[in-house]
Amino acid sequence: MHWWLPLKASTFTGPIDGLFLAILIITGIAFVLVEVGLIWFVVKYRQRPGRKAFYTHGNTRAEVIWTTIPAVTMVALGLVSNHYWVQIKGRNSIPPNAYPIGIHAKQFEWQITYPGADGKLGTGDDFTVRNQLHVPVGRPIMVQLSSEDVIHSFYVPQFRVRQDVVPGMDIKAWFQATVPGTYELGCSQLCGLGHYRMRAQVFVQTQDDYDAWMKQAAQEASQ
Amino acid sequence: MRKLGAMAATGAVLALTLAAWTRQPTPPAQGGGTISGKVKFTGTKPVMPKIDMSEEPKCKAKYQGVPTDETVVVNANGTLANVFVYVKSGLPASYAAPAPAGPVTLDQDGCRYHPHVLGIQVGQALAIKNSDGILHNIKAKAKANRPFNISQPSVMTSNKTFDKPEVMVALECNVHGWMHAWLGVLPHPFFGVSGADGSFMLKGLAPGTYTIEAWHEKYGTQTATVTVAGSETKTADFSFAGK
Amino acid sequence: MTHAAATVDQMQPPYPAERGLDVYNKKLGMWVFLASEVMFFAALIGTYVILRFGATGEWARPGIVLNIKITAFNTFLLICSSVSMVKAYAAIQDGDPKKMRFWLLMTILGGATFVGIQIYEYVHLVEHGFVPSGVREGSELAALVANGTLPAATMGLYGSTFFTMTGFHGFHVTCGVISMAYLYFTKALPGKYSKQDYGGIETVGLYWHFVDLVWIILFTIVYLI
Amino acid sequence: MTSVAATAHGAQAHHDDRSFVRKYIFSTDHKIIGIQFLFVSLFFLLVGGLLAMQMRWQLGFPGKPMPGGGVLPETMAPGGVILPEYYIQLVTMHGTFMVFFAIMPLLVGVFANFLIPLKIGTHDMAFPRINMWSFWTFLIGGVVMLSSLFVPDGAARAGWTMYAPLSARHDYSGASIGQELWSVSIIFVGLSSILGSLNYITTIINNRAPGMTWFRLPLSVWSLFITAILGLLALPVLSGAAIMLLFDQIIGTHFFDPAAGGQALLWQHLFWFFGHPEVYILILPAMGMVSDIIANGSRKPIFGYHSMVFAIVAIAFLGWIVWGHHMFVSGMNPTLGSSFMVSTLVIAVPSAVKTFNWMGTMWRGNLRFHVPMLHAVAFVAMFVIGGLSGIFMAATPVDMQIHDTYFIVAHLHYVLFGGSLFALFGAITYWYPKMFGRLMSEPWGKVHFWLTFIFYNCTFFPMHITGMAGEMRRLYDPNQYTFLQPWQPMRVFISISAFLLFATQLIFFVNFWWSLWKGQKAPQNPWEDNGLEWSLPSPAPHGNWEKVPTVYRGPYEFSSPQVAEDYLPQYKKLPTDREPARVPLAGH
Repeated sequence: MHWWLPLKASTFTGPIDGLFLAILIITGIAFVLVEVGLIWFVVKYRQRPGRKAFYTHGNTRAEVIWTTIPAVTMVALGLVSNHYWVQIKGRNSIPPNAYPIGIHAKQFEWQITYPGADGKLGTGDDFTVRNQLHVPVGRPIMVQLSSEDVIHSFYVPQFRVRQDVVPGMDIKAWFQATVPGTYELGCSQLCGLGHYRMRAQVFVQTQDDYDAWMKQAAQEASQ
Repeated sequence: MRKLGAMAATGAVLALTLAAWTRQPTPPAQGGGTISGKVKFTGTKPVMPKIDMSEEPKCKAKYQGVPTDETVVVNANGTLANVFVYVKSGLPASYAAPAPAGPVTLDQDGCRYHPHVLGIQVGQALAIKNSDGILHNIKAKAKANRPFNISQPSVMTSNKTFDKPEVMVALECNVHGWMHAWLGVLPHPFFGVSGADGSFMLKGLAPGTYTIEAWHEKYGTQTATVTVAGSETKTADFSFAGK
Repeated sequence: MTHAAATVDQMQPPYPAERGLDVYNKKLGMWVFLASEVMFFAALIGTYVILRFGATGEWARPGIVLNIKITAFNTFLLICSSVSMVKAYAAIQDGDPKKMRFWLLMTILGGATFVGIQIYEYVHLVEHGFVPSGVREGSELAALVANGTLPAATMGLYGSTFFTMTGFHGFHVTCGVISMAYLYFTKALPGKYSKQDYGGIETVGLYWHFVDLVWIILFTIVYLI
Repeated sequence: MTSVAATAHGAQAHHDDRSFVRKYIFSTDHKIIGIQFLFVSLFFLLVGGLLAMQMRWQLGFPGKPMPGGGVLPETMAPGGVILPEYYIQLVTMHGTFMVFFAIMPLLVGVFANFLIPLKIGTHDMAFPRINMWSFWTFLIGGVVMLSSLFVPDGAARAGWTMYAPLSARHDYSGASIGQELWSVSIIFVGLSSILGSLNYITTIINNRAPGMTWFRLPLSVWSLFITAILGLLALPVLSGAAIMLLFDQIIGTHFFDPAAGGQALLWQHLFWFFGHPEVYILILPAMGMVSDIIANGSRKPIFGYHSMVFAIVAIAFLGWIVWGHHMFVSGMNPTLGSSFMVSTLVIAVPSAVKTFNWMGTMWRGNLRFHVPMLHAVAFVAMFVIGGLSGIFMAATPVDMQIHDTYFIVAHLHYVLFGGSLFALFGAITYWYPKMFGRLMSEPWGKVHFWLTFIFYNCTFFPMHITGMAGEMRRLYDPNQYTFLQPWQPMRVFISISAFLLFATQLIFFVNFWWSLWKGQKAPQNPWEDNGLEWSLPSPAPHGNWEKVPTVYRGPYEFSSPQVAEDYLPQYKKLPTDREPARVPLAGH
């Protein structure tokens, strides 16, 4: 059990985890302020006989302060978030050299199409494997997502990447894995009664291992 | 002749009722004519794709080699298995058969359906069994009947019945995309599926002229007309050509 | 006193209260209700706009499937019924219940005719093969789809949006006709409206003008563009 | 004229000779309608809770037969073991019942009806009969929704958000009639809400008592007014969407079916265009009532009344332009995501203002911890957690990781349970005497409060942690994923806490029923409050006042130096007060 965000295994983990931590600190301060304040008031100003409360309708300066501070913080947070958002999901965020992999989601499986030896999708040497996503490490991967039936969602927690797969739309997402290993790809959008079983293995391999695997898989697929 | 047929039919109905009443799962109308035959296969045998069951170790362990798809199963003697043969027309309009009491079992074992093609009577129970103990869902893409989509997360049996004749109802498991089965729902018991030797048999037919149809999931349908008199056995062979 | 209280109760709470608006409850309520109706039709029309302009294929040109002439007449009729509604309202404001009854009746007839023509149009369209799911197989329009006069890809959306939007408008017109007929027989005929009390006419009139306005928008975007 | 009509009304109040059916069943009295809403929606709250318990059983003890589950039919739970298709029905129906049939009617149906006329000083709603219809359409919707659990193939299976095309096509979901009944029921709920809203808005604008100016309205009325506007404008969009969904299911239209040219995201846009204002419908009235209770419990005027009002208005306004934050990873244009992120973050500001103002109200107060006050303080403490956790998912990059995980589940329950439900328990206890003439038991109320507070946090706080670890929502059995298997002990802990939480709620229900007959008789003003409703006997009579009171001041004049006691009702005339200028009646 890892009581934090999952293992960091892609280039997105830096900005996303950093932002998460930053928000946690900001909200943590607000949280402590409010909860400690509440407990303090509850104890200090509890009813005592013969005492009357302080009669006031407010204090404009205090209100201006506690309106401005959250407002400034939120706008700043928005700007910082947007900076990373554009890098991760923005229209032109996909690196031009990204390696394409086609992912077709259907109830309840992932059909993953590899570009074959030529590195391009839509050519004759493409082949499709069910529920197994192999990716080379350290290289931007562009997944082209399509759906057969309902909305699914492509989610690898260790990569911090999530993208809904919407029928009728061709959606591209990208990520770059940094740590070789085996992970799980899950569907995170309710897609029917087998939703919880819509799972695939993700294998992050070195380029050599990946190439070897692809050669073998392509051969098996062509049989 | 027609009168005779009607009488025979009435007799059959009576026998059927009796059989149902005594809860005999055996084919109801004993005696009568029989149509039997073989389904031959010509041409080149298509290569069926291999199924990668590595994500379901429980299923994979049930096979010695690598299991393949069951869309076309050609037997060793050059016949075609999994062909559904049934009486399409020729039964008197008044013909009615009560559903047998016993269920027809469809087993999910080793992430495959057993049998791959099966027939059932209207109103008869279909016992859908999960022997694998892993999640299967059973989606029946029925058109005339109520479609259903149920799941079985563990070893269990679910029962379903069909109200209307329908040839064929496609069954599939969406968790394991390769799992398909075909179900023929008929208002009478005169149907069969070609087995490991490619033969089928329709028993207990009253005298008359029948159109029988052979259905295969890939190669489509073929029909033949057979006239049966008395308790004779008539032969009707079919032949499907590989494409 | 009792009588006076009864008439006043129609429009006003029994006590003078500090008022936010110089509008009696019924009328204010209708305005508020119409705001909600605006959102309802906005959802339907918004859907139409998104589906039509977001569609990958071309959209069927209106003249092929729909009979624009008869609907143009229908539009004219509905506008006329709005005018007659104004006439009825003006008449009762002037304290002429007889004239008001006449114009109210004209409005009801106009609305009823509109619904009648719309039903005729629907029957006609369905006969030709235009249905909410698109084009019925084997129909006259299916042949037009087959020869490329109508775009096959978007006919389903065309049918969906057309019948939903015009159908719900027709439903609103029907409700309007029923409420006006109800007011006609329970209030106008027994002479319960007067120069001092015509809240019902004004309120139902508001609704009627709204329905009319929606139709003008629908006619423009569905039949003309 | 005034005096004569007043007598007429007085007669009605004292010699109430309406039949039982007119009085309690087909009543047009706003208080009876509010109480009808109360009984029905408390029932649905219990139903929603029961559904949640079954979900928690499956998550805590997957594949084990549920105690008492044997009564369920084979199609739901053979041998008491919940099936995946039943589980997603539970997910769907729990959300649907809680949002549309429990929280929303409890806040709006009950308290808008009961409080608005009493607090603004009028005899009834502007349109009592429409008000009655608002209740009956709601009840029809509820019965239809409940019945959908028992039709062949069971209830709807696409989550309470009903994402198309899973919801639009039966062959995708496996549900059939239940899916259609969901749409039908929602259309009824929409109608009910619209009828209610137009009544509340008209009543508040037009029927306020003399002297009840806009800025003398209690914050509960302000929030209910703004909520009514949100409901009025949001529900028709949902109704329109539900109608289109229903048409997709039964007459073969293709609005949401991409296989035939429709657009899947269209449903999400329509749903969330309704759905985000709906979120504020579910919290604003709670904020308003909590403001009333906190001022009362603190014996202090509310801190920054005007900024509280503006905060409500600001939240309601911003609520219309944030719906896209539910769709950051849906494939929506990422540039739109940026603008929705900014508007979403900005909406945290008015919420922060409200929180600080509540604290300001308690500051230097003389705090009385009656049961409603306990709930109100807990509301502030818990709403803060729910509000702050919302900032995580508002930041689009972080949302990539936590969207559709249990982090979201934790967030929404902190807002809806920790927020709305705590406020509701407080509000029900607070206005119970005015509804039924008796007080709810104070000791049992405190036991209920403390146990709820503890088990509630044990249930929902750990969900933040499993959500961070990546546990997705709506999974029948998360153990299918190896990285979620180590969290099973946590799921067991959450489930046990949830069972205890549910058991604790039974204390509330028993207290509620027991007090109806055996509770202590309530005095006219048990909480020593300033609102107009406390000028009436408990329970408030039919027609409310013989003559509506005149309002001389705002609703929060606690501990005013003008009087010896620490409260000064709005209707109490001091020698220095002048009669308010009467605006002449609107003429024709």
